[in-house]
Amino acid sequence: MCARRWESVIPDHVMPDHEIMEAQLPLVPLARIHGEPLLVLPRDLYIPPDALELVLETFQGPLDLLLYLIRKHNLDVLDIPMAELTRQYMSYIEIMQKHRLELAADYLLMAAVLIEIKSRMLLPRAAKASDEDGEDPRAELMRRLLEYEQMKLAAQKLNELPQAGRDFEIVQVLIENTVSVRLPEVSVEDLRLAWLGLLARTRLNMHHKVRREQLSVREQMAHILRCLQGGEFVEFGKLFDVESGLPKLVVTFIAILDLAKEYLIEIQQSETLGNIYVRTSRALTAE
Amino acid sequence: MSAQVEPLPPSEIIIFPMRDEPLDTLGDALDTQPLKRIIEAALLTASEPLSIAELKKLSDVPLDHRQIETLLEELTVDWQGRGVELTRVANGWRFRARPEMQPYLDRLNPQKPPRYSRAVLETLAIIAYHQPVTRGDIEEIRGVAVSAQILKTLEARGWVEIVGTRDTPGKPELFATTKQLLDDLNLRALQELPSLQEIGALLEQDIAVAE
Amino acid sequence: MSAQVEPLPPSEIIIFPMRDEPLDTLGDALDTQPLKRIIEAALLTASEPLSIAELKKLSDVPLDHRQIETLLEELTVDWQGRGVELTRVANGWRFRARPEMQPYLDRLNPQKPPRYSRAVLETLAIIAYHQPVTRGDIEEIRGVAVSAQILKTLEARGWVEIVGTRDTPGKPELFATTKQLLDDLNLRALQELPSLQEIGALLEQDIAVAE
Repeated sequence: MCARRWESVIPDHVMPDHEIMEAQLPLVPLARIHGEPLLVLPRDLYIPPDALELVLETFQGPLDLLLYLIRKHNLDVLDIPMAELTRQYMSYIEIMQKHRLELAADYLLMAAVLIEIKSRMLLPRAAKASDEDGEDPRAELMRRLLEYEQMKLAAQKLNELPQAGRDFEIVQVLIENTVSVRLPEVSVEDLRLAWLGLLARTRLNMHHKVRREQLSVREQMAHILRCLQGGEFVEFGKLFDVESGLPKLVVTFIAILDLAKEYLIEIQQSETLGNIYVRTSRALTAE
Repeated sequence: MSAQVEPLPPSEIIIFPMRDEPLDTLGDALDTQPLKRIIEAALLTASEPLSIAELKKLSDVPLDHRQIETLLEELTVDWQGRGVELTRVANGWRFRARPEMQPYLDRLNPQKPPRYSRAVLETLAIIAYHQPVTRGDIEEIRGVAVSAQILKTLEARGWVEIVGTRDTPGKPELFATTKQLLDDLNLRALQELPSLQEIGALLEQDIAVAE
Repeated sequence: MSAQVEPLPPSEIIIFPMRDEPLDTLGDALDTQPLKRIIEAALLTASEPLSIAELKKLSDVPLDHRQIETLLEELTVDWQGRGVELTRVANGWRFRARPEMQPYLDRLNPQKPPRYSRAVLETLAIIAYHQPVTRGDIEEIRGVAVSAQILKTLEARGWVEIVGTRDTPGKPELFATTKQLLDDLNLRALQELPSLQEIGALLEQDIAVAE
């Protein structure tokens, strides 16, 4: 009664892994041998050598091979004729070895298990045995075959579920990043921390005795350089903003002297008591 | 100085009830239409499914679970008869093209995600139905060694993850499936996978007959 | 057994003219509504803009450029007043979120505002406190090379500018901070920056505490 069911599931056994999906469809060639589609499974062990290799390589392991044999020979998974199954299994192992297919140790281990079960079945069963002794030696094998069979079918079912990207597409509409380009923000605190980091690294604090006033001199130095950016001589007096108050005038004067000291500007006076002119050194070098 | 875009009040984006509309037609109920459009835009642009908790963040006023769900149900209806539908999956809600659209969409994008070998699929099935399992458990069921590559393939796809170790010698890692797997299969929960009873019904029958 | 979905004729997906509708209302014109839905689904799922040539592939019957364009114009109108719009770009058509949606969508993916690297911040601090300085000066203080990229970043931001050159071999350029920086830091003058003495004191304190 199991035979019909087994038969209907056979084809996927012989398919290369990547074609499992197609294997489910009727009339899709199981394989191509010399360009000819192979539509039906070989009925017995006589299989064209190329196809055989294909068949043998696609077994997922000894359990898979055993299930195949059970179905192929209409054996009952719950009442396995061990002698017959072991004979079939061993003949496959021989063929695999003959074709120098890589035989995983798992296959040989299973062969040992089969022979062991077979031999235990030959022993007369004790009439009144304990539960353990009385258990069918095939029980464990049956349990494993059924469990594997179930997962094999589950794998097929999973693969049949519609899958994102394969059987349906996910909607994803663009959000343009250009809509708002975010620039990093910097705070005074960031600058303070950056400086702190510098100090910690270089121990600059040992050498720099920078006073608050000096920062305004520095700022004024940059300001003067900006004023001179045209490259033309600018009258000395024009660099001073008379209305900004005495402290600022002093700072400006110190800034001009510092700039001259650092060779950033050139100061010229063509005649005694004549007008003093200032220009950037860059203008000088450009000449 | 910053290029930040000020959030426009929703009323400026979407048609709002007219000013001269009698107030009582609005009643106490919030006008949720602008929010519905915002939720729609969020779901259309999201790269992952959005949960109701996330969707709540889109509202300027606090809304409860039920109100968001009502809007999602309305959206589902709005999209009926279109090529795209709003669906609920494990991680929340998302829009997807209906599977019937696939043959057409395939014409534009012939690239397909990888098809997995039987070894990978069987490993996935064992993890899905027996989780959490160790590599040893999987090998026991399949009857063969499971290569590290197979598990890596499933992990890389985001379908399987390590959820812990078993407290036995060697502390083997325990594998389980992810919500991502359910999302990719458009499912809400593991229970929506084909049931083992369904798959195993015939096998059990066998056992019953044999006994 | 297979998960392949047979392409449904579009008529089964979308409302088709009723059978008893008089034939002449259809006239010679093709009923393009099912195709419109397919195009919509394709545009919503595409990761790149789709050209009219590509969109043509979606139709089972050959259509001309103009017919596709008409459908795209119809779709544009259909999507008016929504959070997402159909737009034409250089290499085709695509849906995108309306800019007004951005503030809402940002709530779902709060992007951390980008930060400048320590190298950039230190360079800026050195220019602010020691201006005018050359790249060489900055390198001396930082103790490492300063890439041109760092200075370009600060110049592009409008925070730093070249104010001259130093009259030494190589004529190195002198960098200073701009008024823009003061504005962006909400300062009236550089003197409002924390004084170096204060900062130094803080550090010595730290060291004292640490020791």
